[in-house]
Amino acid sequence: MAESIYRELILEHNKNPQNRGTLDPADYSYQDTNPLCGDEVRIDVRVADDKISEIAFSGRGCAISQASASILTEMVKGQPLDEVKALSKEDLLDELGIPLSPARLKCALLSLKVLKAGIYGVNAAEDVWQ
Amino acid sequence: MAESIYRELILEHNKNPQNRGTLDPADYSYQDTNPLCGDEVRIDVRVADDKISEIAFSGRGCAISQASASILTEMVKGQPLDEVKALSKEDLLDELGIPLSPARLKCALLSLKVLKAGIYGVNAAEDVWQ
Amino acid sequence: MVLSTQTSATTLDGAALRRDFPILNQPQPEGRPPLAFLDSAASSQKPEQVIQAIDTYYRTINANIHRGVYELSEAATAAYEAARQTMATFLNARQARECIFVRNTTEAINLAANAWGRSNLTANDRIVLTVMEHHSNLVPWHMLREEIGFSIDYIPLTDDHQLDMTVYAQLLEQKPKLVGFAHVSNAIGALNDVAAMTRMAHDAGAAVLVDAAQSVPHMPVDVQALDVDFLALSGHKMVGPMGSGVLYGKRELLEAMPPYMGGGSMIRKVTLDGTTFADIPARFEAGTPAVADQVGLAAAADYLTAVGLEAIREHELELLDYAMEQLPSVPHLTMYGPEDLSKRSGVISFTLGSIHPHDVAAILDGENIAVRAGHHCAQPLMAALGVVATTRASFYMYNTRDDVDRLVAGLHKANEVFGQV
Amino acid sequence: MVLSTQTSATTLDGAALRRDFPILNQPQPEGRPPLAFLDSAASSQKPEQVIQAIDTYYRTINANIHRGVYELSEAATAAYEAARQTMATFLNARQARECIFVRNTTEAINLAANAWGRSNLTANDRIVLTVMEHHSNLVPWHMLREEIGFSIDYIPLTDDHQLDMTVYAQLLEQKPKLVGFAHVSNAIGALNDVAAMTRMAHDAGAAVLVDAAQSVPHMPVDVQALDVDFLALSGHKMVGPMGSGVLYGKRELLEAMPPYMGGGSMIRKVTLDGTTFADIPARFEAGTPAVADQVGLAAAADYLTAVGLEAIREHELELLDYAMEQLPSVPHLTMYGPEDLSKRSGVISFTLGSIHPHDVAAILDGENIAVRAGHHCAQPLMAALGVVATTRASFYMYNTRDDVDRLVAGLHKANEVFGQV
Ligand SMILES: Cc1ncc(COP(=O)(O)O)c(C=O)c1O
Ligand SMILES: Cc1ncc(COP(=O)(O)O)c(C=O)c1O
Repeated sequence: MAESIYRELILEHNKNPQNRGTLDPADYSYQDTNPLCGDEVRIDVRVADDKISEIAFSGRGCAISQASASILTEMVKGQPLDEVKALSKEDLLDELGIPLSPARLKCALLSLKVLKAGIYGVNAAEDVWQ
Repeated sequence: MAESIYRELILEHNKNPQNRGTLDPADYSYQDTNPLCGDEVRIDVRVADDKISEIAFSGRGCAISQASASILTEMVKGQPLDEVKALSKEDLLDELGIPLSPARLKCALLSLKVLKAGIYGVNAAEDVWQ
Repeated sequence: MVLSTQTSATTLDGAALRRDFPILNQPQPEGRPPLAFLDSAASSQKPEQVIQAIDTYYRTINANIHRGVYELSEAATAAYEAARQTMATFLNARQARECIFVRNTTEAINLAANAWGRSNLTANDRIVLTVMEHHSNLVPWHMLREEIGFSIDYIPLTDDHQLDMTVYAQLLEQKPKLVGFAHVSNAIGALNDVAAMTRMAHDAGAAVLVDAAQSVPHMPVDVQALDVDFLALSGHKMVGPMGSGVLYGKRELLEAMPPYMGGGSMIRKVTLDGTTFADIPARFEAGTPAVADQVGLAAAADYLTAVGLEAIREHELELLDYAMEQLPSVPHLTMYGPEDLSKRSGVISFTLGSIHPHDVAAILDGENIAVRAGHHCAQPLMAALGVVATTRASFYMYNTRDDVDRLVAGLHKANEVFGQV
Repeated sequence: MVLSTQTSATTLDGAALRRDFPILNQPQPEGRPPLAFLDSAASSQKPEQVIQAIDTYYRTINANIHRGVYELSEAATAAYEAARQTMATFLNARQARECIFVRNTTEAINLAANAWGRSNLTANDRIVLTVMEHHSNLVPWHMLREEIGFSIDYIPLTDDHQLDMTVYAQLLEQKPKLVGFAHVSNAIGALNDVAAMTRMAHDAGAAVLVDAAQSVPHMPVDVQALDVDFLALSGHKMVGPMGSGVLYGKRELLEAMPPYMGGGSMIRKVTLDGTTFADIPARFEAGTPAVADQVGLAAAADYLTAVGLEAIREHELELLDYAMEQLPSVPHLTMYGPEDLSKRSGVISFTLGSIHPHDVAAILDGENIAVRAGHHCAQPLMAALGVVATTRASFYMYNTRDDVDRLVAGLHKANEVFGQV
């Protein structure tokens, strides 16, 4: 079971992450940690015309958390902020397309939590992780 | 079982305790409590010629603790202090002549602990209760 | 003696429930009657379902929780967090994280006193407690007072052994920061009106901590309906394992509190220079928790829910009513606690003439009737009642009228042995 | 790689012992290999004997302890105090009352830090800890330092991942009041020389607290021979129940300490004005203890004694030696901890090239090999080693060479999945 979570897409994004780096200055920047396993993700966002014009992530952690951050930044780049707000955890998980246990779910969703907390505040991000 | 601990002797001493009261002044006075059940016994002793010339106990508690105090004071009145030091818990328990569970043992031996602690100090009384 | 709750429709069969509890069905030595267990207020017995839950945990899903990537650890974590959700639902907490797992009521109150108290109380503050508290809701505050120096006022008893609401209202005028009291007194069974007392406290700006050790096992308790800020309970009194328990706290309060114990799981980051702390509930659960016990506690809550807490309450009131009819036949008996049975739980505290309470209990033990004797960890209450100790019989779902009959007969016997006529 | 202990005469058959542990013999889903449990350093599995001890307790002798006059309560009290005596004998403590029952190592250290620390440390004092401590021997001291303001020095690592004794000697010149350190590091398995470090500390006038969570389960530990002042252990790591543990303390020290938690059992007398406290061990055991768990802990100690702690140590060293032979065949593997195996316990911490430790553990889980990944509650140690996390495999009596072989194969597979050649 555990093995099947390392499908091509994940391994590929883990190896060649998209949008890796930082933006300075950025309109929104947020960083958080998965206290259970120490994964760290930071996301920087620049906004133009109410859209995400540029996005970058940095951090370190397991393949799931880093590939998820890479995939998420690809999903939202160029998208209107409104749609980012509406983005659900299922949307991200569908994109990842792998079966995840509760512990690994938190790895996978850390990037979404960070993105939402950065743009809409910590409370808005709470449902991502509960 | 529990019933048989209320033999005549215990009930009699409980009803008509010997040497009940206090001595003021006394050569030795000590009081202690059984923290598990709250029984209290105080013993006052006067010494003459290295013997216990007078002894009195006071306090409150279950029939076992009070009857035991009454019986103990009878046992040691007039005895040389040396012999009191040598008095073992078995000596007192033999005199009581009843089967006791560990919890009730502490009730029965409280008076001996108090007597020894009063005359020889707390450390000397420790073995009575361990 | 008025029974305010309707009892004719009791849906609970004590004798049948008794079969779920292995210890109550142990074979006895030749000639010894079955166990009449009348000491559930000290600790309840455990049904097969709870014993099995612990057993199954160790045989099939045991591992350390959190941070484990492998199957067993995930399963253990899930079981532990499911137990938390079960307890939240059982108490009607808004969120699972409002339930902190602790060893017992005592630890729950120490946690609240230290974490909330240290960050909210100063030397000029007051808190209100009551004279009927168990030592576990007195000593932690005494110890904290030694350090911080605040003042404690105590709500006294009325002649009917209830809390004096007039004095309570006066004490609230002094603007205490906290009011702490037992939902039910373990020593005399007095049942306090938590909702009303909490409303008064909140109106005066005080937070409320309720010691629910004696209520949660015996009646429905809804933390939102009662609106209490903190509530403490012990698993072992509610047919759950020893070593299990909950401190419920409103989320905002818990989130504002510093931790109590330090160690693994409760941290966000540790360096040699210092520590930052995790969110609730982890912040208050340092180290490896008693997972099996808390899983057993959830099984206990499920058991109580299945039996029905309303039904348990009715059953106990029915036994209490019956006991109140029968006990007056015993000469020299003095009972403590409110006369009005709707203001009581199934706890009867008494003295028997000049026979010491321990001797009464020992004679009852001779008849295989288990009761407790002593100060019941409520010495200030004993002082207020003018006694050193009492004998206490307490009921639970598995008790029957037969247990009451045997108690009554045992007390007659005690009078007889001591020649008290 | 030198193995200092003679291993040819290992008297212990891991595969046979494994049969005592129900969870290790659970049927697996079709096609899944048996469980290779290599995470005992986090929490050990429980033998039938321990599971039965808990079960029997609840079925036959459960009641609240102390102050009960009836048979069950006396039996429960006797079982609890017998468990204390068993633990005292197991650790070779002089007296049973030197063993305080706690939930786990974390609570033991918090108790010592608070009760001893608050009454012995002032802002001008120093204590010595080490960089290899588990968070549970760091955070309680950090929290106390916030309040009191003393200084903490840390013994650093040598290049061989042992404690630097030269620096230790220098730190002792500053006359610290206490030295606290792990007997065995949970994260890298380093085994510290407790007797020598204690002698040095005592010569400098410092008290010694040893975190024995990782040693007591795996090797003989004699508190008198080591002469430590305090020693902390967790039941759940030594085949005992979760929720059980011991703080050992020398009697004179414990007797001079104020209580930690307040409540029932730990008092001598309570009035509304204040509280006086009971003697040890009761003074430190407020409230209803986890009787079943501590009784289960005694069963665990008996089990370990029957198997033999010397034999367990030898068995683990033998596995360690074998693993050290096999593991170097895995490309990209970096191991942490002392090279000298006599300075280690059966714990192997490693990283695998650029694969994150969690991913390594997840791939091993796919092969039904349970290991732990992360910072192992030792973030300062991770920082000292220059890593964020490691994967850790740890051995116990029930592990075999086959488990090692599977670990090695699993690591090859991880390299393969991640295309790391
Ligand atoms: C060395 C060490 N100390 C302390 C602890 C904490 O033990 P517990 O979580 O049982 O309190 C552990 C276990 O994780 C440990 O390995
Ligand atoms: C009202 C009340 N509060 C607190 C306690 C303490 O509970 P525990 O010993 O489980 O901590 C008890 C039980 O003895 C109790 O009856």
